[in-house]
Amino acid sequence: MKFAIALFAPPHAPSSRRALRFAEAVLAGGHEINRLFFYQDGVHNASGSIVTPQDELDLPAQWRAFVERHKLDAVVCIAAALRRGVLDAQEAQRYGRTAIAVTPPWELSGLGQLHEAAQQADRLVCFGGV
Amino acid sequence: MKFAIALFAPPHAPSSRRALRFAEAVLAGGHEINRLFFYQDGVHNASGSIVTPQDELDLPAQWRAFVERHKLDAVVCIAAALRRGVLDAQEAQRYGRTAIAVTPPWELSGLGQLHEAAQQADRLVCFGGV
Amino acid sequence: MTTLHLLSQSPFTSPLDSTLRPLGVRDGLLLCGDACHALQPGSAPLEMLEHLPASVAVHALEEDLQARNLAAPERVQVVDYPGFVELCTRYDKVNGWL
Amino acid sequence: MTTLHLLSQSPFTSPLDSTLRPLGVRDGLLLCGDACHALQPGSAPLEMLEHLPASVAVHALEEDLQARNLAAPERVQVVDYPGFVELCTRYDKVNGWL
Amino acid sequence: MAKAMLIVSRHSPWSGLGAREALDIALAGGAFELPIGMLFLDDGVFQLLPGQQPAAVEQKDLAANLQALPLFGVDDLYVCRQSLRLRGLDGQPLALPATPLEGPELADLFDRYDLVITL
Amino acid sequence: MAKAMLIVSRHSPWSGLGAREALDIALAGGAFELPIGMLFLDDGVFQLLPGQQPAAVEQKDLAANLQALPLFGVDDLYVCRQSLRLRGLDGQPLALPATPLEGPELADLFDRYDLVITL
Repeated sequence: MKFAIALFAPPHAPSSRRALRFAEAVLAGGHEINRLFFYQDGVHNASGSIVTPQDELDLPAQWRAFVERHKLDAVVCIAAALRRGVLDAQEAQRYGRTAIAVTPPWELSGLGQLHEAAQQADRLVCFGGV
Repeated sequence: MKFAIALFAPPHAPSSRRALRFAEAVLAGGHEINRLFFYQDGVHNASGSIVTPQDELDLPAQWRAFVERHKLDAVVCIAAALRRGVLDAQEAQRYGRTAIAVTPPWELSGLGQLHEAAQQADRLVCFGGV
Repeated sequence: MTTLHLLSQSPFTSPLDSTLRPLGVRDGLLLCGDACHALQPGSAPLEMLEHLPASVAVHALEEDLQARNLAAPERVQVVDYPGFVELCTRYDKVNGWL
Repeated sequence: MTTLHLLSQSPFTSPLDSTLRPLGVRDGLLLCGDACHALQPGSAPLEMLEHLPASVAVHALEEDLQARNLAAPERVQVVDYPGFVELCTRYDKVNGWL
Repeated sequence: MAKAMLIVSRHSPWSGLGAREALDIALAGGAFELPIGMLFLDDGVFQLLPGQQPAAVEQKDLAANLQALPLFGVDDLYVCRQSLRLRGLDGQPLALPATPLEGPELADLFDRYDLVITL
Repeated sequence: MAKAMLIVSRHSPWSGLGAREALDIALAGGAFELPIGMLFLDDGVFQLLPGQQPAAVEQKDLAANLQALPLFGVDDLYVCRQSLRLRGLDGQPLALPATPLEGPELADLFDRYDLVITL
């Protein structure tokens, strides 16, 4: 089956780790992930700026490794990311900010990408809250 | 009276604006603010990376203007800020990150600053939640 | 040491009872944000507030009532930000329920 | 179109009733995170779960039970992540209650 | 044929970005001419009240965006009647023509949609 | 004389950073030899349960930090009995010697402190 996975919670919420372990199990089970979509506070999972204490799980790093290893389509909602200060090079330049937190393979894009993924997948699974 | 004001919520939570309007009223009423302390998701209020839509209230910009105008002592909890990717130049360098979101007059420091402010103030007022 | 308790969460998502439990008879309450919805006539939270001892002063932040098109019942005193600051000086300490 | 409902909030801070209201008789429930505390013996949430129609399958995520030192009552099926994925394929859609 | 998505909006218009970010999903779906329904549940029902003055708390008017829903082809609006009742709002006029649903009707509503997002 | 601070911890150890960040305020206060009390309220009472296995969800052990409280001079630990009762936990053994308090005793507790922080 084809899964679209959406994440709405920040890295320190347990649902971020749950979404990642679920996504891993989807691929391990022989299924496909057509897109990851990070919305609301979930956009922080794509941030390269987060510094996790050494003895704790580094979710943004684990997400990045997962996306790179499996060459996944990984989209961060651009409107949600701007409001939360999670910018890529292009948006930082556009708005005159210096801090670049999002780099490829993450891509900033619009909510149309969430709908497209949901339409094309067999299942949409959203993670959020705690 | 001397007020210590702590903020635990992100800019998009109404309590951030409430804290700012309260702080303004404290000074307008002839009182003093001995320190602002941003903790938990409140650290995002000190971020220079947040891009607010033009027709909405830009809380991080308003906080900065307020702190600069009144030359306030404004502290961001360093541990909370690191976990949330809100770094100043020194921490960015220490952890090999490029994105600098916090610049003076904001200062990253420890929880001791919250206790010190609370001990020395006549009132500690904490804002958070929604 | 009296306490001014700030409430900002909706009483429908974050039930009032555990925040009212530690309330002392000389304490005060200030409703702001979605906590103002506790003043909705005919709702259970309003009934809880009306059962507080008469010695507990209940206040609400004016702008939050206006935004929500809510009216304050008789026992509730409406304050603006200067009034909010003044309330903080009147009680020995302030507790913000997040 | 059956639905698998994911619950992760504590039933004590985020009451269960509004999440159980839209539950259809052929729907399923997966408790994860703090929602697993609904399985605490002697609590009101467990009673609510036990009153669900027998046709509603109730599951709980194994790691969250382990972390909390909780046991699953008889009607609750314990799943790991592969089981979680399999559940998603078994229902027509998945609804995550945030 | 496009799948129909139900968006369940549970947040008050005053509690941060939740209500707006749920609405944005609906408007984006409408812009792509997808079949979208919206259910206002729990504190989400506060979004439907008339006479709000967001300017009093320096906030943008969410009501304007809500009014845009039909223009984007999002006509299927529902509200949980029990949520209204608990808030003392049952029978009050609403700013949008949302159909009030009781418990079993909510289950039927979920049943009719291919996709659900709850925010 | 230093003011005494009551820290009210309302979050489950599993719901994100709330429990840890409340505890960090207590430990920082203890390190500065300030008089600190902690009240576990609502889902905060879950922090006191024995037999937890945070490794099962790849989480650091909060219990270790809680055990450090007395070492930092934080001995005044309280738990809301009604919160325990609602969770079916009243009378269960706790991992820390926290004094259970009923409603009116909670008001007395607040009364005794100069400062309160609720997280």
